[in-house]
Amino acid sequence: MNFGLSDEQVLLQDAIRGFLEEQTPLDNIREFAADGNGLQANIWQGLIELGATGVIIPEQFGGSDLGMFDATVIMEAIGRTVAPVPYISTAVLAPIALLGSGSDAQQQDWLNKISAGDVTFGVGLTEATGVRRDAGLTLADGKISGKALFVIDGLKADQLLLAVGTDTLVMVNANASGLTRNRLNVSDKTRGMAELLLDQVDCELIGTPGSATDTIARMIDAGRIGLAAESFGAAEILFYRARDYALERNQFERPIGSFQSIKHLCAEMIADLEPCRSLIWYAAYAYDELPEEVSLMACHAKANTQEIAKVVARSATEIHGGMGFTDLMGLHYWLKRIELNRQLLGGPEATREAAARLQGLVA
Amino acid sequence: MNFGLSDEQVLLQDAIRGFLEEQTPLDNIREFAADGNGLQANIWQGLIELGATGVIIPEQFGGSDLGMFDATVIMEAIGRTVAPVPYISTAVLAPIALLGSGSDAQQQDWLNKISAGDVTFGVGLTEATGVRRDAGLTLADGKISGKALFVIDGLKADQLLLAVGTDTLVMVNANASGLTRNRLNVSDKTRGMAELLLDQVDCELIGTPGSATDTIARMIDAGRIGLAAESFGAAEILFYRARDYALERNQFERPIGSFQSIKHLCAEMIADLEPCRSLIWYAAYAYDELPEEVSLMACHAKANTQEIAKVVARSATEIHGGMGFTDLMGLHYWLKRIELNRQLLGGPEATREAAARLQGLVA
Amino acid sequence: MNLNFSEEHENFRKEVQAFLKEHKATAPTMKAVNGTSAAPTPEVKRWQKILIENGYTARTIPKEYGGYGGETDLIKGLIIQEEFIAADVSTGLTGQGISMLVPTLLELGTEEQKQKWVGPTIRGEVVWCQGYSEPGAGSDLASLKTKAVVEGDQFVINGQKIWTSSAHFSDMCFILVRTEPDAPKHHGISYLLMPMTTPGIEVRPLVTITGDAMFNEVFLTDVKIGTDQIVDQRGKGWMVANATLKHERGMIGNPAQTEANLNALIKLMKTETCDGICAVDMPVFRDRLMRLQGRLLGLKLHSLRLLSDDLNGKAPDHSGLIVKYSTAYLNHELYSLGVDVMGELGTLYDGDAYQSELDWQKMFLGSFSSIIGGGTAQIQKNVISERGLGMPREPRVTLDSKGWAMM
Amino acid sequence: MNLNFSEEHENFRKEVQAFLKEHKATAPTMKAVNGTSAAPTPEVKRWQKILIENGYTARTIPKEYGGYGGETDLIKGLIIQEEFIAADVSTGLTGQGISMLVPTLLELGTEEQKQKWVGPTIRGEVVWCQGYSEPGAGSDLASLKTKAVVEGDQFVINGQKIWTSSAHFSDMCFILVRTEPDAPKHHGISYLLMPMTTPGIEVRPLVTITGDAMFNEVFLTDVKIGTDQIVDQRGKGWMVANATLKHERGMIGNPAQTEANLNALIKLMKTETCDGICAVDMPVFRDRLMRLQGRLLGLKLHSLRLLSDDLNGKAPDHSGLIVKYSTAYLNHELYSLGVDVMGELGTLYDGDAYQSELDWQKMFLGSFSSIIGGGTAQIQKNVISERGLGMPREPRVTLDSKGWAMM
Repeated sequence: MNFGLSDEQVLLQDAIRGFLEEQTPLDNIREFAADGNGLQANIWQGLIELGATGVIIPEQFGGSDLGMFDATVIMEAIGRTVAPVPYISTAVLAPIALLGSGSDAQQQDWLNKISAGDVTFGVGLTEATGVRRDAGLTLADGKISGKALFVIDGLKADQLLLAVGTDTLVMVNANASGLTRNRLNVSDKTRGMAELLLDQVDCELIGTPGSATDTIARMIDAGRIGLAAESFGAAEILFYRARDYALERNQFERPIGSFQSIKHLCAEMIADLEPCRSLIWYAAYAYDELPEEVSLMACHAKANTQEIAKVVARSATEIHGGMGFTDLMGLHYWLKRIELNRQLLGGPEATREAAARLQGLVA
Repeated sequence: MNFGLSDEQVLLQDAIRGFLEEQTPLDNIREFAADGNGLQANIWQGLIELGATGVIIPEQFGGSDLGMFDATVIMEAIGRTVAPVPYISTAVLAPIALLGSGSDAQQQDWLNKISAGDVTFGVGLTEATGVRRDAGLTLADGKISGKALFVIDGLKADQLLLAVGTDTLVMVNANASGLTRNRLNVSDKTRGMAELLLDQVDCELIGTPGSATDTIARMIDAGRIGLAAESFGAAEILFYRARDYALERNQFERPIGSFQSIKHLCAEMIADLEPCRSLIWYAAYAYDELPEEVSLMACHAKANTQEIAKVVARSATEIHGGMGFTDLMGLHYWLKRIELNRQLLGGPEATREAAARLQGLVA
Repeated sequence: MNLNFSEEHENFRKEVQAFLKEHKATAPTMKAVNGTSAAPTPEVKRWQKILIENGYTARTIPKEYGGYGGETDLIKGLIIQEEFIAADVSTGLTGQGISMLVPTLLELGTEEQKQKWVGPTIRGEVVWCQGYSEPGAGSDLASLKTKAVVEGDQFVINGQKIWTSSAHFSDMCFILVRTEPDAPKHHGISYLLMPMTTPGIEVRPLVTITGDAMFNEVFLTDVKIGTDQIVDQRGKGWMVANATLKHERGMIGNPAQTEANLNALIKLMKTETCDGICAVDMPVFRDRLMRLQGRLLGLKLHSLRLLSDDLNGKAPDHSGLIVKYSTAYLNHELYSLGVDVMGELGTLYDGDAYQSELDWQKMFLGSFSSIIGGGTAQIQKNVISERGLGMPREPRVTLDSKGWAMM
Repeated sequence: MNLNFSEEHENFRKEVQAFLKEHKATAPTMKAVNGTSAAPTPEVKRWQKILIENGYTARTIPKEYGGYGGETDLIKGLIIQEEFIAADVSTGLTGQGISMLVPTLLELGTEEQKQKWVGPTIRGEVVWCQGYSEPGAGSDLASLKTKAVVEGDQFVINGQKIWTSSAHFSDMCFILVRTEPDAPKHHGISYLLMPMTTPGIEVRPLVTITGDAMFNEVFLTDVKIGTDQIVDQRGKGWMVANATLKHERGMIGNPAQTEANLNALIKLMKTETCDGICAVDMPVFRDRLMRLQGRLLGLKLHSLRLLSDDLNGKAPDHSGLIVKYSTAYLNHELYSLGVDVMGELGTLYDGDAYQSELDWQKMFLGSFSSIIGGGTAQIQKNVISERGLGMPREPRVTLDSKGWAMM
């Protein structure tokens, strides 16, 4: 029995973390945020070269067929570095969509491109996890119209995968006629979120209309696990930065980390945070091995991690004192990533309610 | 302007607190709890002699016609000493019922008796604030049948005031034929809570059937304010006992109150608790002077105070270490009073929902 | 309990209402007056002058120094606040010069200093910034290292300040510097008045979590000012600054503002939907809202009690010390709920088309500054427990590398 | 990630299941085995003997001392726990003698002590209580004052112990006493084995918040025991006790029990109503339930990871130190929710007719003992931050009357 990473997964983790850390000194993150596109070509290219885009894609389509657990290891590393890459959308959600509902030709075509790093995807699932304002899509005569809000990584993606209602998936080319793509000004500027306005836009169906309910549910499960992993990675970095700062920073002739208030705050943070690691790992493992458990675990992994990561981010900021909320320290990039992830694919209240529903506790 | 007690109210507070403190050394409280009736004759008699039972009763019925604010001062003192007296039921809820819906004869008869201390009341309002299990009363042909649960101070009371549904009030004599009165084994043994089983019991209507909706609402408002005041008094005692203990108790060659963890816990407790005083005072003042504000204030005073008092009670227990949950220290009598009050006339969730409803926020 | 005002005060309220009715139309906006990004415009200065003349700001500052010269009357102060907020009209400038320097000078300045600075400051003609915190001196402000050496009749100042809001458009800075390096740390500090135009001052904006530069860093290299530009004596600056900090405390924690935010939140929750369901119709959000309302009401009424206690001459206790701490977290949670009920839309800010009327994301991010600024929660809790509850001071110890106390 | 068991372990599981199938009917109830109010009955001792013979308890204790003599196998231990819990059958006695004294003797006792005490203790023939805490020595256990003076070949013990659960029916007590009053406090303590029948011992029940006397005070007046009744040497008792405390840590925080409680809570919420509405249909309660479930799952899987790390020889870090702290509060909140969903009925306890299947009020009240016992939250957080996170130790300072450190 081994609850945790295999030796190979440790190597993968080291490789991905090492590469991303090298690419993301604070000055670079500042540049990425100023750019605001959520897609840094050199980092993305590096991940492709490390094989990261193919981990859940079968070998026949150029992937390494490892599984969601490996993808989760990668997403945690992305959270640790707030790396601006469309990983969750392109390398996790799109392959799940294609493997779940795509035709043989679509799988052949797009999965190979994803493995090879020849395409990026934006994914719009808010139709299935919570419709806001006047968002909503309609499909008629093979054309799609309406508005898609909060398309993840959609700002610069080549292809856009969209849920129509909760049962239909379509793919739209980013250059399609009738498509307007607008930047959404989220406070986390390391992810390119988009609003899409569609007026009779050509689209490609992924599966037949009405047939993608299960696939969309799988995408939501995987997305929740991935967002939780990202937020966990970000929160863990914030925690250790705060602990380290507390040991370095002197006030009143002693390190502030020697004050019991700071020590105990750190103890509370790690006591809450550490179990999230196991919960996320298990949820990812369940995705790969225990399909009957995954949805519940994904809900709890996301809700629990997001609640805790939010408090950890606040506490880490507080331990840094005033410096904590300056751009000089840059903690806010991690905090904002956590805040954005909190809301994507269902906030904590919504995911807890989904967890209750899965257990038959909602009348 | 004076937000607080008048000079006369300070005198009243001193007199009631002084008397109750004298009567309730810990050894006495242990005896009262072993007895478990919630009515200690000598304490009750002392309160009567201090005029406490008549504070909201007009002078024409032997009262002093002071108001709810004064009654709240008394209930806070009762909470500070966990005194086993049927004050809230006899001196607050029963007069409100009689003044609101009683006939002239009923007012003349019972209010004079209450002022003079010649009668005690138990009050059952759970019909109007939340029906549990098979509780429920029916009124037919002037006889009352069914089950009343959680009749406050009902165990030893002479008269029982019961809400039938949310719009009718009846009074039953404790010795009436067909009435069975059972002790409810609540963990707070300083209050005599009763279950009543009624089989065709003679009753006296307070007002006509269906006419007491407003009166019952006023009783609930007053009850919530009074319970909040009691819990505030209990929590304030627990807080100061914990602070004082922390200054006395040495571990590691220093008072535990010099450790930042204990200091900060005390700071958090008082920061949360202190505003409750003003909220309760204002709610009581609103009862007397601002009828359009009272219900909302009563809900918030109870919900907010009960949530905070619960945490204060837990923290005070923790600061005392193991001794905190022994009968040697006796903190648990105050904690249990807080826990019981939390549930009476609507727990925090229910009272917050009631607050929302009052503002038109519930669809 | 008596929450009624006297006839004098009710009359005063009518006066204020009449004033507002007459002048509301010509008053500058709240944002124009209280924005922190530029010096007061002529229009704002004109408004400030009217307010002083009518005693609605600088009310208790003596006439001889340019104020209204009224007596201290907390109730009138309250009435002014209430009526101006109700009318959505600004009660005038609130910068650090007016709120902190002026009371300090009135208490400890020379007659010449009062004459020179009070009037122009309250009229908005001279804008001040505060030079207290340093990168290495935050919670432990007395450990500040910026030093001033006397050369002839000048102080020569070298060092760095941080969190200097409004430094980029201030005329003057009241600054703490170390003038007696050999004295114990609290006794080696002086309080100086430094023109921001003095050569050697470099102001760099300090970008924060909100993306805005509300604060600055100020670098000081051989900055020379006259030795007469000192308040009180050399080495007494810590005492002078504490007089100033005392004045600052009243500035923080405004329940009226929090109440306005709560009302905005209720409005938001009545309109914002998810899957067609209004936020206010989601019981879990509604319960969070009611929790916040309960806490707000507690703090609001607590503040009213504090005012009443002050009026009635009650000795202050812990009650006043809890307000900043509690208010900061309450606001933070209130903004968090605003973001949560908007879901993904709640992460949008700074003019995005999908925002609601208020920028909840930016208010949420900005609230870190209130939680930490003016003393972290840890410092606040020390103050509450030590000064308010009579618990022991934090021991001053030196630790070795393993964290053991060196005795 | 590999959560599968080896074939050997899957076979072992089948063995356990077969054992349980055969013996379940004759096993004593959980309460009979693990109740803390009386010494083991003959029936319980019979069951304990069967369990030892089959290696389901005392598994790794050498045969020569009366144990099963198996090798350490955490997975088999886990399988035993899982299967016995699933079958609702007790895994045997768990008193402080078995969980704390026996491992300590095996590590530090003489051959004679092991021969004399281990076998009878694990068979339930000798029941032990723990004599550590004193009224003045709780968090700071090393400040204990109960003293033992050597007179001839006897220790003469005087003092008082507290929190001595099972003292009223124990045969023996392992007790910490101060034997070297002039040594530094951690170096003056000895660990003795004291028969509870010795003259001079008075046991008084200590009533707690639940109304039960789960604990005792033990008063010791001129209690005389042989000088050979010592484990390890004089003055080494602190080290011996820490070896024991190390064994205690594994006892606290059982996610399987918490999970059983959560399942009971779900069942309760499906049946308990207010105004005819089920608790589970009240969204605010449901949300609280789901929060607790999320935290429980985290802790449960965290515990599984700890087991796996232990199996795979990973060096322990902070991860193991958080379990007691987190579990205690989680249980407390879980019981609180149980009380809240029952409303007024939730305040009833101890056999009241309106209670639900479980006594939520009593579990809630009893949970204070888990929060505080074995180290308050403050002590736990010190341990997590110091040992787990490498943060500085609490400085040892002496304060004067104003709370200033005496340096």
